[in-house]
Amino acid sequence: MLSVTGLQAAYGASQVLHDVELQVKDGEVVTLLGRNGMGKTTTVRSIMGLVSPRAGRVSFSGQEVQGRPPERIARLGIGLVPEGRQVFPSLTVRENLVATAANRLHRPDPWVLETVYELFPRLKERAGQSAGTLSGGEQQMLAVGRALMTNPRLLILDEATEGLAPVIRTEIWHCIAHLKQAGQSILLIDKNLAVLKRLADRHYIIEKGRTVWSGNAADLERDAARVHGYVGL
Amino acid sequence: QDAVKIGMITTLSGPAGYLGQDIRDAMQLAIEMGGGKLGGVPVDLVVEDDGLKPGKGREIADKFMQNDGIKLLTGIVFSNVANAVVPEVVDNGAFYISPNAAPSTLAGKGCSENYFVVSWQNDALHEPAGVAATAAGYKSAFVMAPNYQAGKDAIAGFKRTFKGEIVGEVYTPLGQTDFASGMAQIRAANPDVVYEFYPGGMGIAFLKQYSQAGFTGKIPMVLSEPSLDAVILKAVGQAAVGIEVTSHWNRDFDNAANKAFVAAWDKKYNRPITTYASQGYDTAMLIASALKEAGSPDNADAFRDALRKADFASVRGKFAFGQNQHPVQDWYLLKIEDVDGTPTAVTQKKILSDYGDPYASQCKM
Amino acid sequence: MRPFPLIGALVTLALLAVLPQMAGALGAPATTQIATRVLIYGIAAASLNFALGYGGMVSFGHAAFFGIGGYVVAILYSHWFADAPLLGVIPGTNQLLITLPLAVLVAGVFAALIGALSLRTGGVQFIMITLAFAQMLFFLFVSLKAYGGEDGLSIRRPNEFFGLNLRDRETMYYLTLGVAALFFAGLHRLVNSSFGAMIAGIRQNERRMEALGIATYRYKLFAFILSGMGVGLAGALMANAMRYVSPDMMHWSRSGELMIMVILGGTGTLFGPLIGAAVLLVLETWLAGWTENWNLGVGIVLLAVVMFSRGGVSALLRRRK
Amino acid sequence: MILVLEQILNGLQYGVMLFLLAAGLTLIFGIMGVINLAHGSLYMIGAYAGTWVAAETGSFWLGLPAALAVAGLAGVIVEATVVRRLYTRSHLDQVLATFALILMANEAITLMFGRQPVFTPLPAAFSGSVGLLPGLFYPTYRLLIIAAGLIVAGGLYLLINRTRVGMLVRAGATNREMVRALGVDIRRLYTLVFGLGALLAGLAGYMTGPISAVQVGMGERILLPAFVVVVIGGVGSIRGAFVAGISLGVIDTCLRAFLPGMLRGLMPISQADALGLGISSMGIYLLMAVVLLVRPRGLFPVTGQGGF
Amino acid sequence: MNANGPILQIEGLEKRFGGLTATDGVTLDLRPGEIHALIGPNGAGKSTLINQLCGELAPDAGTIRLMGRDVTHLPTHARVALGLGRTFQVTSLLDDCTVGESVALAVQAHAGGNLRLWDRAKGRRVVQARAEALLAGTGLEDRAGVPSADLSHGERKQLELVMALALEPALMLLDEPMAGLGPVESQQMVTVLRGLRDQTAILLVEHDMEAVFALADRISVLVYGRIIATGSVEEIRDNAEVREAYLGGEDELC
Ligand SMILES: Nc1ncnc2c1ncn2[C@@H]1O[C@H](COP(=O)(O)OP(=O)(O)OP(=O)(O)O)[C@@H](O)[C@H]1O
Ligand SMILES: Nc1ncnc2c1ncn2[C@@H]1O[C@H](COP(=O)(O)OP(=O)(O)OP(=O)(O)O)[C@@H](O)[C@H]1O
Ligand SMILES: [Mg+2]
Ligand SMILES: [Mg+2]
Repeated sequence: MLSVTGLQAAYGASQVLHDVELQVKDGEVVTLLGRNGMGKTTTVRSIMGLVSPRAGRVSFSGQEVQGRPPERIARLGIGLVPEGRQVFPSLTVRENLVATAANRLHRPDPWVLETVYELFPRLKERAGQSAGTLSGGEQQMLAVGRALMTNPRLLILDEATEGLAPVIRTEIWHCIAHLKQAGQSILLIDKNLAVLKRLADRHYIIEKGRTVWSGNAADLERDAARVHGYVGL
Repeated sequence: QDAVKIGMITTLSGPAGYLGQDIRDAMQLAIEMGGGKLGGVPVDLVVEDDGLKPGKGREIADKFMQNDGIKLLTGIVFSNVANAVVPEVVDNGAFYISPNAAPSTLAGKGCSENYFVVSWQNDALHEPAGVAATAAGYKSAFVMAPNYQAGKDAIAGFKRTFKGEIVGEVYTPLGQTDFASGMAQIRAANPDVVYEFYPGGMGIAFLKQYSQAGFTGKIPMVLSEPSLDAVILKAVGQAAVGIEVTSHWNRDFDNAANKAFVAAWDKKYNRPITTYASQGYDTAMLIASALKEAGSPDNADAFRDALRKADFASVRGKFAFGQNQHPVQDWYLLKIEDVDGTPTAVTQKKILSDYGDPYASQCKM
Repeated sequence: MRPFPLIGALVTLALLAVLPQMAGALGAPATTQIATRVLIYGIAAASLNFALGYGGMVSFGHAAFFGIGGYVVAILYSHWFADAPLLGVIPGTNQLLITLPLAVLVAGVFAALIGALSLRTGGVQFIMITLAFAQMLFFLFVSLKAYGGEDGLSIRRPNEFFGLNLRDRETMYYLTLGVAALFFAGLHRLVNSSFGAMIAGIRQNERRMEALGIATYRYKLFAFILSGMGVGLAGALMANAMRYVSPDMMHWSRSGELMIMVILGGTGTLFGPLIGAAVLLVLETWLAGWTENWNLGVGIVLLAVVMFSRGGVSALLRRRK
Repeated sequence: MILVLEQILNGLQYGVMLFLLAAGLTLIFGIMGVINLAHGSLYMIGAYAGTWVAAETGSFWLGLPAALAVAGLAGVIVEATVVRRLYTRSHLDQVLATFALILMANEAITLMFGRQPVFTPLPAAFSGSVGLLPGLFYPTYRLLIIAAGLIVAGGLYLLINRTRVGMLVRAGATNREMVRALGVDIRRLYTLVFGLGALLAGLAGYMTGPISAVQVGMGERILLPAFVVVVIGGVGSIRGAFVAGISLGVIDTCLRAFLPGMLRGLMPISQADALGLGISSMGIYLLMAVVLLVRPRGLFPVTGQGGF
Repeated sequence: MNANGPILQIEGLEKRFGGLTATDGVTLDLRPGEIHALIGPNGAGKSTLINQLCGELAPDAGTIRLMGRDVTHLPTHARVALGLGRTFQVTSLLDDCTVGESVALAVQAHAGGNLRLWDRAKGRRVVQARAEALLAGTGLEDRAGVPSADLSHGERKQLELVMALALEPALMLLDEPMAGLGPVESQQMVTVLRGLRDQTAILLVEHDMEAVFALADRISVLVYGRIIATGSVEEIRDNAEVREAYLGGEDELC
């Protein structure tokens, strides 16, 4: 469904991505691993069109999307939970959820306000509060809920569990497992390797802007030493 | 013979731009009528816009005098620009002839032998209105003006000569064009007559609102010329009928110079002819008379003497300079009448003769 | 903060030093006066830039200090001329060595008052409240009939300074050039000083600086006062160069003009505002001599500069190199 | 008493006018994060366009759609050609660019319509006064302005606070990129909003035509009071702009009308007049300073607003 | 001040937002050199508490004492002058400054002489040297010339900490310093914090339990604005209430 080849990107003069390869198939959960500053977020931003790639191909649902504006890429069915939450501070929780809600792919059982509230009861309690005053964790839940409300084919979570309490983190993992079961494709960035190992189908490791390793859980076990070198554990 | 350069600093941009435009166009008209010459001497009119900024006016004056060697300047519309420019001009030995602005600071102790005013002195502009209102037998007056120096001077001028009682005196913030609150006060005060000083766009707004408030035809007005010039009259239309205005010039003045001027203007420009234009034209004619005699402002003494004589046919009829080289002239009462469906200012009578200004005696030359 | 472009500055200074001669030779002696005005506005704009570009305080009221600087000179002159002490006690004077520092001082006092109140707000509100105070002063001076009101105050003879004749445009130019050179040298030291570093930090993130133990309000106020004083200095020079002051000097559009000069030249750069002042004034003069619709030309050029450069003219110049 | 009522009505009408302008400004300035000094120019453009059509056709009512359309269109063009490129730039760049637009608009109008002020005729049905109370006659046209302003206020409030468009606009104000990443074409949205703001300005411009002069520079004069309203109301808040516009209109009008009289009771007449005059001409600025000193972010601060 | 007395004493602190009590009668103290972890569910009021401690929020009731002095009503900078340092949950940096400049600025802020108008900030040797020393050995050492705005998320976190340390604080308030750090960086951070133990007391807000358990001398658990338990690592780990409210199952995904 998503296929990235030879992706290069830069901020101004400094090139950050040199050669990123990545594939997500329908219904798959794929992770993107790597240490701080290696370019994971930049990869996501390039896929979304928020950074325009210098070279390489990004195709989604059979269409080449590199160079398109972000809204058109998103409309093809990518839902983003960005790094650092980025909720809309001046909108209320409820407004954050409904403002961009859509069911463009005409899912039979779409995510709607109620189902998101069910997933995160805390958001329901805070429905009328402006998002800027939410606690860090509440904002994170909101960002996930907001992305779900666009009913995407591919959900991208960039450090979605950062700053969440262990209980909630567990909940989110459960939720992701649940989504996976429902056939949702997911691209995950997280540092919690132990969980990812169990949850994801395949993994990619980025080192200094290059995809340097990829494989499934079994490969991960086998190459433990190398992986350790790349991500540290 | 080289053309004599005349430097014109005037206001062309912004809301007041039409004043400068009329002065300039009238001067240009006069030059054209003389075939590119004034008093038989070829002239070259150089015009620049001061944007109603004193600093800008000064800059243009410097450029005119030093880069272009211009010895004769004119054109300024507003007092504050004149205050910044005139001293510099005369201190450099050049001439300045004002077609409009004439602040008191330059009329009395600050007068100068190279500074001439063709229009009027600021204070003298408004005193005739008071005279006219008194003569018409009004006992109580309501006065209104924008809150700045010229506005206060106008009110002071009116009050000096009005013998009745002032039942209301309102100043509005400069540039404000909504006078509803003043209208309410007029209604409450119920005066015999209203005097206001709102030139340009403000005047249009005032008179329109005056009529919307239902005062037209009920409470008479006596105004001085700037508050109801030809442009305002055209914009306001019927709402101005019945208003009395005091002025030193009107379109219908019956003298040869004026007839020629009006005809030429109407032929050339497709817009009403204002007092500002008449002043611009007279300025050109004054310059013509001096050039004819002295040939060039370079012959400073001869040129100055010729100017003082004011030996030209003014569109106002009679024209002479007083001690401080400001005009000593006649003032008339005009009335807006409906002439074949077009509101027109019609001259009624002369109300003041050989009227000068109070600063002349302070001027030592 | 780039290193002081010392060589460039010296070359420019040398060129400026012979400007009157060149202007005379080229048959455009009025250039000297334009240059004087450019330098004065340059001082004012650079001073505003200290608050705006370096300190992040977008003041829309700095014309007030410009006007105050000018009025200090004019009022002292008028009392000296009339030989009537101000308020019956303070004697007037026409000595530049007294009027200039006094103008700076009085501007500083006003900046302290306005700043102390305005700095309680931030952002857009700060812009508007500084505008509000400046407008109040504007209206105050418009209504001060004793000092000419709207029509302003003429200074028939400029201030005296070591027997120099400041009426002479070249003398005035060199005086201004001298003051400007000292001013810019001082400003350069200031922005690179410890205080300058704190101000730059506060501009970027006030909350962070507060967490570093900096009483940001006090620092901002101090910077605002210094900035106001510089503009006051420019106003005092302008009063001498123009021999005239009026409330027009403190009209909001003058504040806007100073701001335009800063942005046009490049915010947060040492000489940007001077360049901005030069570009704007020369452009206006040139276009106005050329067409009466000069404002259209100015508009087009300004728009082009913003659209096609980031960081104003000085950024364009730098890119060229 | 009648006088007081009449002055309050006057204040209301002035306030409504301020609101119409401030509403567009606050939308553009607060919500989209753009300082649009050229808003006054859109006001002027609306006034000229409407007046011209009204003069050509002789009908006030035909001038109205023309004013709205031309101002709105001008807004859309300005957004698409200039402002769009400034969203990511500093506010100072926006100031410079929109200042340039003012110069250009004024000169263009001068070239097209000349320097003489022009004037919009009153619609015949609204040219008189109506008696509201015994002894209180009030110009019908001014009542029309008040009504139009109130209707626009209500509509805007609903649009911004109750619709998804409103939410998106507000969301985009704080994080354009994120709105786009969620699949919304915010650029089109912003163009529309800018056009809407311009249209309101055009409406205000045309409506003032019959009671004051339509002339070059009319925009700058009203720009400052409109900004004052925006700031007092709280940047980005339509409700704030409404409350601030109306209160400012009423307070300003009443101050000017009654303050000198009241002061005369307390001190010698000449002093009272001077003081009253001084205070009333500084009126709106004084008010703004006081409001901001007490509430530094205005009456209805929009939470989470990034600030300057 | 008693040398062994608590460095921070909070008593009966309360903060309400409308109907919500975000801080509800919190009483807490910190001893010199201690690392005191504050944990609790999202929205429990941890950041709110920190913000009150550093002076950005005014509490509705209660007192805060720093080294025995009542600082409840002092502004932030005054508390910093008394020895308080902090990091922000959402990083808050000087975006135009490079990493090196940022640290130098922090050092200078602490060193004083900030009102000097006539010196050269860059020429202050002591300041520059100390800034370099602070950066040495951190992951940012070779990033000194990079503008803060261009740092990755994890790097920003690290810079926050270095800037706070430049103040040589006696008490540090750290709001989620590990968030966004990778495993390696987290490990490094733990080591760094452990190394600080002798220099400063730390109030640590963190959701990374591994780090908390590795570092904390004592742990307080905040739920709905109220402290429900305080104790050693073992006591908290075994506290049933805490497990239910916060920790959840031992393993994150079963
Ligand atoms: N806006 C920017 N401008 C310039 N450089 C940037 C920018 N954002 C990130 N970088 C640089 O790009 C590199 C990759 O950053 P990126 O955010 O993609 O890393 P990451 O793998 O997501 O790291 P982390 O785990 O810390 O979030 C880093 O070196 C960072 O400094
Ligand atoms: N200004 C405010 N107005 C209204 N409610 C607020 C405000 N600030 C915080 N809150 C609420 O107070 C509660 C505590 O927030 P706080 O940020 O302190 O939580 P936290 O413990 O730091 O959570 P996290 O671990 O998720 O960061 C939250 O429910 C939040 O929504
Ligand atoms: Mg990242
Ligand atoms: Mg928190």
